[in-house]
Amino acid sequence: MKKFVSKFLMAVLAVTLFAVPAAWAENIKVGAILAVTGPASFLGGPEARTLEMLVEDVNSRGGINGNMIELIIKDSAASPEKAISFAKQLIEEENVLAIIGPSTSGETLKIKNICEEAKVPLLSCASAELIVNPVAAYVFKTPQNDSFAAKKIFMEMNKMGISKIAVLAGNTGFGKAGKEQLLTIAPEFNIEVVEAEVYDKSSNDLSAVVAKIKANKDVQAVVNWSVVPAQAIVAKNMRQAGWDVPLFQSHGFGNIKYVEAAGAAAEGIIFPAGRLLIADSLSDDNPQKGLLLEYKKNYEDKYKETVSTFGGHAYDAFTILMAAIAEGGNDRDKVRAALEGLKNFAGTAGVFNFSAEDHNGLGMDAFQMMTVKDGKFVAYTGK
Amino acid sequence: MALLELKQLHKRFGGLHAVNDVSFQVEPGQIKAVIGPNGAGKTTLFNMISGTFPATSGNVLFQGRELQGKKPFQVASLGMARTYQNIKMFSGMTALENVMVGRHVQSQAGFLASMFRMPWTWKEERDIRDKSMELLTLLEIEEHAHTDAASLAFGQQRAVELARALALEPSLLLLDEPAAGLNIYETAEVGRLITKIRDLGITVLLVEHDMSLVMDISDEIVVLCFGEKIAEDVPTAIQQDPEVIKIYLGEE
Amino acid sequence: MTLELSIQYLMAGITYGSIYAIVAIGFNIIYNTTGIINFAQGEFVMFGGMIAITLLNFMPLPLAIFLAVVITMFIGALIEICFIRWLKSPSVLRMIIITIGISILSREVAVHIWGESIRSLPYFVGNEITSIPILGARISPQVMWVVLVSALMVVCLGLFFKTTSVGREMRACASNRKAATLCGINTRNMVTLSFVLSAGIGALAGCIMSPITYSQYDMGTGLAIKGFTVAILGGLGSSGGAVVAGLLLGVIEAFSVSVVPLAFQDAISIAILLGILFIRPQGLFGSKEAAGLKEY
Amino acid sequence: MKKLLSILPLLVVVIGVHLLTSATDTMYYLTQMTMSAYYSLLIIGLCVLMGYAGQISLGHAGFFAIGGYLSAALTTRSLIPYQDTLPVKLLDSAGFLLAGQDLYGDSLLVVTPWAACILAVVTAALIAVAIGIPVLKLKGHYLAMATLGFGIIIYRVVLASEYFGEADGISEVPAFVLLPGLSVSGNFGDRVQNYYIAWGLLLIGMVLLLNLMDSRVGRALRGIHGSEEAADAMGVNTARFKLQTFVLSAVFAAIAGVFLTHYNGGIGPSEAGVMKSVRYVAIVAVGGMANLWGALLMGIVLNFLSLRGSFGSYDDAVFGLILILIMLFAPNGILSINVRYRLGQLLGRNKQDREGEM
Repeated sequence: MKKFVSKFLMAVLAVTLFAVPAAWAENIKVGAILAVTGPASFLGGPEARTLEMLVEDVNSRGGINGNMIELIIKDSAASPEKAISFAKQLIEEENVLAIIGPSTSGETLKIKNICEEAKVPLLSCASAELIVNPVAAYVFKTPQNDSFAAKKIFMEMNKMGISKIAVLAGNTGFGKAGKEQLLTIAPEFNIEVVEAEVYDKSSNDLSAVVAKIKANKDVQAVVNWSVVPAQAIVAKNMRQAGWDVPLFQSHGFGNIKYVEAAGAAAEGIIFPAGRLLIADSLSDDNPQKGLLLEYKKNYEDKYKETVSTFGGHAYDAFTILMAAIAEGGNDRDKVRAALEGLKNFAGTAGVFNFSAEDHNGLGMDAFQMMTVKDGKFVAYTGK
Repeated sequence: MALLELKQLHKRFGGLHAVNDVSFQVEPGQIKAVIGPNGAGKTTLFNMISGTFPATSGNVLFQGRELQGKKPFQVASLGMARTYQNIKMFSGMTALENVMVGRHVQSQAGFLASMFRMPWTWKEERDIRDKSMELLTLLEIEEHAHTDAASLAFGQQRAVELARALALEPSLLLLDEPAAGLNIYETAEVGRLITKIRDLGITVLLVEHDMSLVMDISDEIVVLCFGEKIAEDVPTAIQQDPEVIKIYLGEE
Repeated sequence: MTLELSIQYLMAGITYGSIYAIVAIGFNIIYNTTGIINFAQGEFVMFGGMIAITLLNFMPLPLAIFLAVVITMFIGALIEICFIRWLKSPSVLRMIIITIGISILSREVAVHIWGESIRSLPYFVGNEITSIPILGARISPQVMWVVLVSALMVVCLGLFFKTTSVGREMRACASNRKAATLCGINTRNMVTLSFVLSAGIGALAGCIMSPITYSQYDMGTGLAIKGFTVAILGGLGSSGGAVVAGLLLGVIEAFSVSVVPLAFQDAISIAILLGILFIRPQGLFGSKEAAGLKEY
Repeated sequence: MKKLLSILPLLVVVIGVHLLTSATDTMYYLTQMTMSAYYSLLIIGLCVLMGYAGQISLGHAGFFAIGGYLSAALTTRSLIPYQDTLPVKLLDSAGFLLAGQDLYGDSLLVVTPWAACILAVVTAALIAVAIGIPVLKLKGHYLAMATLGFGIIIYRVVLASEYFGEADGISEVPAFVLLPGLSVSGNFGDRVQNYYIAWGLLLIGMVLLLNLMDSRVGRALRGIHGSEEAADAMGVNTARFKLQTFVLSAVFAAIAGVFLTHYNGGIGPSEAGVMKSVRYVAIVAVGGMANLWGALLMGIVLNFLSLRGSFGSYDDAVFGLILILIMLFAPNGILSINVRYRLGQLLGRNKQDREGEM
């Protein structure tokens, strides 16, 4: 009997001990819709892992202003219909403060209106400019604008004296948006797109299409705009065909696995990307350097895989949201206002400066031209 | 005019002449039987008449109309019904429903009319049900009307199949070995049924193995051997025919 | 079109074509002994590649490939024994759905073991940029490996089925299962064997193609669809048909790039295949009877 | 009439779910119930094709996509550049066009949702006829491959066409005003009416199909499934009936596509994917093939769970497992598991009287 009483008392004590802090602080629910599985899992996977790591980290440090963050990740498998269902679920059922994701443009565009109607801030990890142009009050995105990447590439081409190019793109939302930007912006830089092809996201050999564009003797350089693994195949097939025109890639190349996959063929690829990939070699006064190194170290220690810019988009979305929560608390409208007012916020993709007109907040300087040397990303410094 | 007329009907499978220039006629109101040893080409003959597969050459005239090139469902809608040696029940349907399918050509309701239950289909549906029930009663299996057809006894399935064929209101009924697998009592019963059907004014052409049945009920008999017609006559004459005896009893 | 370009297209076509043909032959082996289409065939290819890549950390390439093939064969046997063997006369649709289920599960198992990222075996000879010039076109040596190993596989399978007693017993099963049982052949073991065999050739294909196409947990579905298409086009059960149809599909795909945008490649090639199927419903080399026999 | 009565309990359940969720403040469940209802509409149509007419189709997501994509494109893509072409003029004179504004405030000329819906469904039906005539001559695996091929072609076309938005699909699809005050849209305020629109449509579909099955046509179809040769000999034009059923199921799929697209406010290529088609076929099989109620039940349950993300990243794995388990242990579908019989067996009684039913 005595034993029972003492056990009972200990149980009561334990419950009260745990319950008290919970009663003081309020949990803040944040939703995330990510393509953890399915055809865009190479985006959603690192994104989900990044978020899990960050939430753990924030909560272990006592949360934001004493409020614990409760993260609910929904795996949409890159299907818009699931994303729609999950968005409604998160908003109404879970009553989340904000939603991070989705991973792809198609999904984001589908739930844009839902978040707008429900007045729930959405921080997309997809890059299409349509997401923030026209600006919707509650919709933000963290990846850099495709048009800036395209301009960076074209500026580099102008320097190199290239005027006729071929464009290859993967058939994903990322590829589609990039191809459109390339085609629209090219004339501004006096560049002519003489060949344009779209390949399947699960292509496993592109030697035929490479042969086709190679046969066009006008082509002076190739731009491959894609986020899928198949982009490594383009590099290989070009080099195997003995074709050594410059190959430009998009910021979707920012994953060392693609370099490994392309092996020797990756050498010399030129592409714009956020500075995460070359964090080590940044100068110490760079505002991004500290967080980049920290993210890279934490992620690589925890998951035993190399960090990619994709996970970085989720990192930015999360840290930006946390900053806004620190200011606005658990209130959707205040958080939204705080997001819009965020200035000089260093993230993995660049330094964000949001405003009422700009819900991406990144400028051209977010990109750095890079290249691959000895299987590693290094800053590109011209020939 | 003959109800059914076969003219030089011929079927070749590769090098095998399964049916070799067979000609005969079936008069209205007759029970006519086709007999012959295994592999004589009886079922092949049936399949050509009912349109299951085309003849290599020759013609089939039904009520004066050319059947060559017509599909089975077209032949059926002209008023020719058939049964199978290995009963082909519609599994998963009750006996009554099986017979109701037989009313297909006698009714009209299409997809839309059926889906929306147009008022005019109500009467049609009732008629189909009543007529089918009548037939089951005629064949004395009405108590099994609502049983899954595939679970009925063999003899009962035969009766359902027969009722289904009759539901078509055919002018010619083709029966492929109606007594196959039945004992002598059931066989006699089938014989009685066939005569009953003839008395309803339906011409019957049957293929059969069972000699006693054929001799009992047929008005005329055609004998096939290795695809060729070797005799055609009334039963009593066939019984006397030396060539037929030779085939069936072997040479003495 | 220049000769150089034509050869480049042709070689690209032959590369895809050989892979399709091998997957289709995997389908055929199982189809012949069981009458079912194993939609998990693509997963055998995936397992082959993935396992070899993992093993490569511990042993030299040839041994890794050999072991990967053996392990995948074991997986094939396991699948047959767990899911197929004890079913009594299952309907074709039931089997199709079970194999689709197996395919989905295998993919899920793979993603939890290996993650979603792409991996690949190293090039057997040279590296990513090595190429051999052929009449002005340039071909990766790995392409030669794919084509040669595929051809070798077809020849070996032919010999296996024609000359060995096990092979002959499997063919007996294929032509008439009941009769084979009556002749004392253990048809159940033959079915298991057919799974083992097709898992093995799938895995080998997965290894030789890995340097070119990479290996990823979800590569199986696409391959299964292409392989199935090719098996049907060639006429189910006909290995010769599979080879011809596979090469045909590969070459059509490669050359179609020159006339239609690449994005429409699959739509065009499949439309052509459907067109052929409408004219010859039994496939290029299938018999009419076989096409009608197996119904749902 | 009897069949109409059999649908009544379902109607009670539908209303009950609404009342229950509203009483427990869990109305958000209605969102996924609505979406599942549309998918189930496709599934019961496919059930008739597969279970009753015995024809497999691995391309039904294609018809769903034709409905959804055409309706979405027609109601969002501006026709102003083609204003002077004959078809647009015809549409205009028929009163099928609507002026509006796009995201950026530019003026827009689009087709009204009603007209778009009709155009989309009619197109799906015509494509079904054109595809069905050659395809339905094939049998078994050959038929499976041909329908699969059709599905792939549709998927590739929507993924490669700028008109259909390539990988992004089509967003900003407007609400479909059925009647004044009654519209198909995903707005939070319209949730209850959309729940009833979806389930109303599904109930109507169910009644129509149950009617069909218990009619001259239905018996002929079941006959074809039982023995095609015998049905043929009974005067059933098997080829025509198969084709008509194919078209019917395509129309069901297209209608589901149109409505769900307006409800979701958009559609993406994943709706046209091969895995979707496979999923539909599998759900029909799990429901018991020739069992409309089984198909309906599994359609609702599996889609509901999947759309709610109940299994997280294991969605596909759980689905695969369900497929295998049901096909291994209850090949005649989930409803064939005779619960009372099994219970009786466990309790060791009424063994005799139930044996016959199995």
